Amino acid sequence: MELENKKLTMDEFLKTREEVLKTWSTGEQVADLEKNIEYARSIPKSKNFALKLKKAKHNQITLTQPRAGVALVENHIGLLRYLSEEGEADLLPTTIDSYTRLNRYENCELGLEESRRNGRSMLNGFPVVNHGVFGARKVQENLDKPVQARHGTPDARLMSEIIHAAGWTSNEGGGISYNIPYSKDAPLDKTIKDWQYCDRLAAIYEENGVPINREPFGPLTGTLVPPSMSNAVAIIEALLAAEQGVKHITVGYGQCGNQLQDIAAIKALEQLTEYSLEKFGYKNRIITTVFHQWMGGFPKDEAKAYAAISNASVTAALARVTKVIVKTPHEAFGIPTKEANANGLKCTKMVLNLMADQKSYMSKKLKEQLNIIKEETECILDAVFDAGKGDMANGVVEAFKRGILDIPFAPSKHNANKILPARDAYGAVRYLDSGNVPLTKELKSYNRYMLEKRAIVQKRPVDFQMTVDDIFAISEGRLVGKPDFSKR
Amino acid sequence: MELENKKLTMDEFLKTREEVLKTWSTGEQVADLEKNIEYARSIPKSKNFALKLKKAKHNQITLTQPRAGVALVENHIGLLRYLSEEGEADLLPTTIDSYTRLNRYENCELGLEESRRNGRSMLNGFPVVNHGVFGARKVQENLDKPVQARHGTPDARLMSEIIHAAGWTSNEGGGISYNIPYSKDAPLDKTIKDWQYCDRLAAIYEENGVPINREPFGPLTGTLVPPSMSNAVAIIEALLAAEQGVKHITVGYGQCGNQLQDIAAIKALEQLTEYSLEKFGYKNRIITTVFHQWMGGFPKDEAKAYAAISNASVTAALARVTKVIVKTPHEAFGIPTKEANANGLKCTKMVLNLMADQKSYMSKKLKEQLNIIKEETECILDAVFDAGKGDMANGVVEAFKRGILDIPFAPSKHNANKILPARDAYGAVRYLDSGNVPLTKELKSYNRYMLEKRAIVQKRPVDFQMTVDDIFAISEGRLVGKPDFSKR
Amino acid sequence: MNSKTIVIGVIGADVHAVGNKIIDYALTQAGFKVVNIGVLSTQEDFINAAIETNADAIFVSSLYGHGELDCQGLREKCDEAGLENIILYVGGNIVVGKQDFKEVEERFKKLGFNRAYAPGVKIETGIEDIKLDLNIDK
Amino acid sequence: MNSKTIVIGVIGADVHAVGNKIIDYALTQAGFKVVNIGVLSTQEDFINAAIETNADAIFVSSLYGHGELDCQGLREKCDEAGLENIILYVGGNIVVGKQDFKEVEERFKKLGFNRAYAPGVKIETGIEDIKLDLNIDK
Ligand code: B12
Ligand code: B12
Repeated sequence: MELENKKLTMDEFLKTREEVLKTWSTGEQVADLEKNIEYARSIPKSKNFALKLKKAKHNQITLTQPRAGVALVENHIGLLRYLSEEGEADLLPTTIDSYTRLNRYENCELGLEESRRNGRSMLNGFPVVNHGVFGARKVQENLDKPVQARHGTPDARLMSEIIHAAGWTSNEGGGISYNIPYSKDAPLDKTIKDWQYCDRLAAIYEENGVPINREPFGPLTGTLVPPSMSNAVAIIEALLAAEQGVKHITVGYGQCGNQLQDIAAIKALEQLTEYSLEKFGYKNRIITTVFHQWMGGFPKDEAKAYAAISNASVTAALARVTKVIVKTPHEAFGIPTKEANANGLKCTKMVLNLMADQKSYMSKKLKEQLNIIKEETECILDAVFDAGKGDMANGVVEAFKRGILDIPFAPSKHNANKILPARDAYGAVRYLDSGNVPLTKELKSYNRYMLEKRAIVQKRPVDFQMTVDDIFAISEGRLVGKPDFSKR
Repeated sequence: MELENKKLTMDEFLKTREEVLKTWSTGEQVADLEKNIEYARSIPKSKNFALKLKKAKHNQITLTQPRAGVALVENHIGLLRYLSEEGEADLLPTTIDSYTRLNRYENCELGLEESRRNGRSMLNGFPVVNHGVFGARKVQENLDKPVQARHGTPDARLMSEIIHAAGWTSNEGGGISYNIPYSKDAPLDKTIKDWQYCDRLAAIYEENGVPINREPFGPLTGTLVPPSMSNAVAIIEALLAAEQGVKHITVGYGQCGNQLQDIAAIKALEQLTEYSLEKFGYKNRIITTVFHQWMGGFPKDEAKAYAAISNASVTAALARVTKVIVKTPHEAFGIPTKEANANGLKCTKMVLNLMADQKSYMSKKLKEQLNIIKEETECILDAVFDAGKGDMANGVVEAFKRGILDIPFAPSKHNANKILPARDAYGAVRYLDSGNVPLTKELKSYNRYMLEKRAIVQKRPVDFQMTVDDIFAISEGRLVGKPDFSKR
Repeated sequence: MNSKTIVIGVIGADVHAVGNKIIDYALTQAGFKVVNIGVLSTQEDFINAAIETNADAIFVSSLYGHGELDCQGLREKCDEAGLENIILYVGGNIVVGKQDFKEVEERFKKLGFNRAYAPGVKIETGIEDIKLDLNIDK
Repeated sequence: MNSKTIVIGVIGADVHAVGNKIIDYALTQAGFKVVNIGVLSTQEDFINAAIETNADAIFVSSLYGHGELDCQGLREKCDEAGLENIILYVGGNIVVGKQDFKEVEERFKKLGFNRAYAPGVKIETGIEDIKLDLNIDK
């Protein structure tokens, strides 16, 4: 497949489009792109995701957003209304079900039938492609806050067509972040190309007066991803989106757990994204940030889950991110009830309000962590760019082959799986083994040094067992894994 | 009444003691001081409050402690067991009922009868004096963690005799902190003298091999008390206790809500306490710290209450206090169920664990706040000392008369009620009106300046309405009051 | 000024002073004559203050959990003291623990209170009610 | 090495890979021969792997909520494929939402699973059980 980091021409785009719309029956409903845009333009500005984020950034406010999606349109609207009103959510999601994510629309059809028969959702999300643009429009029409699609779809082209045509003004995902953590064998060049399409589509709306927000999925596998690795991916996806003409980009980061490292990571992410966009000549982009509350295994006890939720919210507030994706006290068990979901939101909002007029102040330690993350990220970004011989898109494909980009615990066979992460004595995530990630010698020894310190404190060797223990740490009620956590 | 900050002689002590033990029938059970101490010495070290705090300080660990107390011995033991096991509390309390606090033991007798009849507690705490030393011993004997008496008793002499004789190795309170916020007209010279007795008693145990911890009640009215004012009181009570020979002192502070100010306040408190004890020649004291989670009006929604609890716990962890007094999700309503109480504990413990290996780092802003609080506190301390012509005890009495010490919203008629506190734009508590508190001109203008900044942001005058709005702020889900909070 | 007098205070062995000060401030702002007997007040303190000042209403606060015990018999004592028509309100955290407020309200109405308020109710609600009950126009 | 073979994998459209990697590591550590078919595996993938490697047990993981749908008929297909005596375990977050686990367990036992595990159960529990079920001494 021929891949290039270059804005798709209208011809290319339209040619692909024809194919895309044929992949499911609801495609033809959105055949008229101009009409779609016209409809989207008719949605009041107050429901525009991009504009709401921009305003929040300007006012230094942190917004809340839940995850939520059920099979049937009416129930989905009811759920989102509840989260908006009772949960005081600022931004609304539509979590898409797992079949749709794999373009298995026939399975959805069955799931929908079963859901109708049983009167409750038999799907783990909202099958937006099956509902088509009219179902999707009903959703945004019946809600007074902006709606975003949140999914994990390697090929989200048809979905993107439908959601934007329905006036949903934000789309989560990217060619890397919705492939490597979400797929076993989707080829990277294909997912990057497919997401170029989604980006270009968003940009076409933007160019025609409908601001659209795009959000690379920051946390990836949500499990001990070193900040520089997830930041590198987020920045690359921002660059790829910018090339297609996307203006509103929200770069994301999943809480690692050490407050200082998390704040440093968010600052680093914001600064390096802006710097890189400038550097590559993408002007006037509106960069906002999203912080994901702890994305790994959650504690089962609800009081402890609230602790994890609030602790993350304090970090979000201190780091002054633009929005927070909220977990719920049911996280360890399963898809939350609407009440549990609202409780997570209210808890988060309360912390954000309590901390609204506060922020973190620069200290020597913060500066140090900020620099480490930036240096590591730049090592990675430069190597990716080089690997692509100056083309970021090809660079990504090559970088995954060589293990320059390497995401811990990813299911994808295109992932090298060579790096090993572990926490240092303070809970910050470090490279235990940096595999083929091209860190400088200094950075490698820094990572090693920090882990040796933990080894001494915990009287244990620096090895994979550290990683294993760390995976269970938070659900066991600690941040740094103890030698016996995986055995309990 | 003749008052002096001087260690009571054994004669004085014993003379008073005779009177004290006569004030209720259970007094005679503890007549033999030596036997009492002998019994206390027999309690395993692992149940010693003072030693557990000392160890925690050494290991830089933060301990949790709930509030809890019910009328009947068996039920009380059951409750504390539950909080110890299910709630993972590190230190146990016994909250004493309000009648006992006012030495109205006859009322307790009725309350006990009613409680027995109804099978549930009709008192808001454990009437330890009525239960006498044998009841109190049962409590500590049946629990494997140290127990402390927590009350609010202007004259706690008989209570102190009973609890220490029962092997309870910590006593909260002080001549100021258990008078001004807890009483309408108890004379200050009397409560100071009565607490000299309690301190001397603790020291006698200490001198005879039973370490006893004493804890001045830091938060006072729990409502917008400027950190320098509560710190001044805590330090004075530490000095008064030290003079009587007390070795283990836990100085306390109630969360104000601005994280930076709170961390600065705790650091200032710890540093100034140690400095002052040194200065006045009290050597080898073990100073630990206690942080009270938000002591003012709480949010009613439980998810939001969890937010307030966790947010406070993050501050506690970052400030590395020795222990945290824990609130519950029922706080706004009433005395919590044991489940709600355990939930508050678990939530707190989880946050402390997540933050266990982390701390706050010095920044320019933190240094600034630390200095402001220290300077203000020293202004107050010096003036109190001068007012007493070099005697701290007399200084306190005189200082309250003149309004040098002045506690917002205190019920006591001995309190000048001249100062007005309010939050600045960042939520830090400042002196809106410093009344007769002898701050330097610079400090006064700093306080004023910070409030003017808020006035500009909120487009309102600097006046009492700010204070009123701030009182409702947290229960309304904000830190800094908005112009309409008191009206909702 | 609307020339109506209200006695306020916190009943029993209760020292919670913050709400009391806020109520004082708010009722005064609203034009009432406020007689504040403060915390740690007995039933007799309330009644004496009401007689002395010829008050139209008594606002009892109870926060600390003994409210139900402390309030028993207040209406009867008022009647005996010749305050047959005085309006009695109670508010704060008037019972122990988190209870269904409908039932709590019933219990306090049986004790002779005209109105009872749930935890954390804004004093403004009380002000609206008392204006109604005393026929004061807005 | 105890010479027993276990097929592990994540069933259906489910990509949760972390637990799968941990299970691989832990079973290997415990001396089993592990055949890991990874995430996004169909019932057929499990069965084929079990036949090819002459496996003693299959550990199905399902995290994403569609577990109940994805597991229907697996036992029957095993029987048809001649794997009549193979041991079937299932674990993860095997149903949608927070449900009473006793009932959930019942449902999966009816589907023919020998054992079913509640959310977040440690793999060590599964290892103890399989040693029991396969008569492996500790
Ligand atoms: C990390 C995570 C993700 C990552 C996964 C990255 C990756 N590729 O691995 C990402 C972000 C990509 C993700 C995506 C989604 N997720 Co997810 N995710 C989680 C989370 C937070 C942790 C999972 C984890 O790694 N745990 C740590 C490992 C070590 O534990 P484990 O997987 O539970 O496995 C252990 C035990 O369960 C046991 N075990 C497991 N299987 C078996 C089998 C046997 C036989 C035995 C004996 C034991 C056993 O042993 C394992 C090792 O100790 C959980 C919630 C939680 N648990 O806190 C949700 C959760 C599993 N996800 C959920 C959902 C819904 C999704 C999404 C559909 C939607 C979404 N929210 O975006 C997508 C699904 C994508 C897909 N097609 O599968 C739900 C499932 C709902 C339900 N069952 O009702 C959960 C429970 C969250 C929730 N409460 O809503 N997720
Ligand atoms: C601050 C506080 C304290 C401070 C009080 C300082 C002082 N002297 O004022 C201190 C630390 C000293 C304290 C001590 C105690 N407290 Co306390 N305290 C609180 C707290 C956190 C806030 C109270 C407050 O100031 N609220 C803000 C003000 C503005 O609101 P308010 O008082 O509720 O009043 C408003 C409304 O209720 C209403 N209102 C009030 N009265 C009336 C009357 C009428 C007619 C109307 C219309 C309206 C009305 O209008 C007011 C103004 O808006 C509450 C819990 C909470 N609410 O979050 C517990 C609480 C009241 N305390 C409680 C208890 C048990 C105690 C102690 C016994 C034990 C202890 N925990 O140490 C001691 C009691 C001492 C004593 N003898 O009274 C319990 C009461 C339990 C119950 N009812 O079941 C509470 C509810 C906490 C809890 N959940 O356990 N406390």
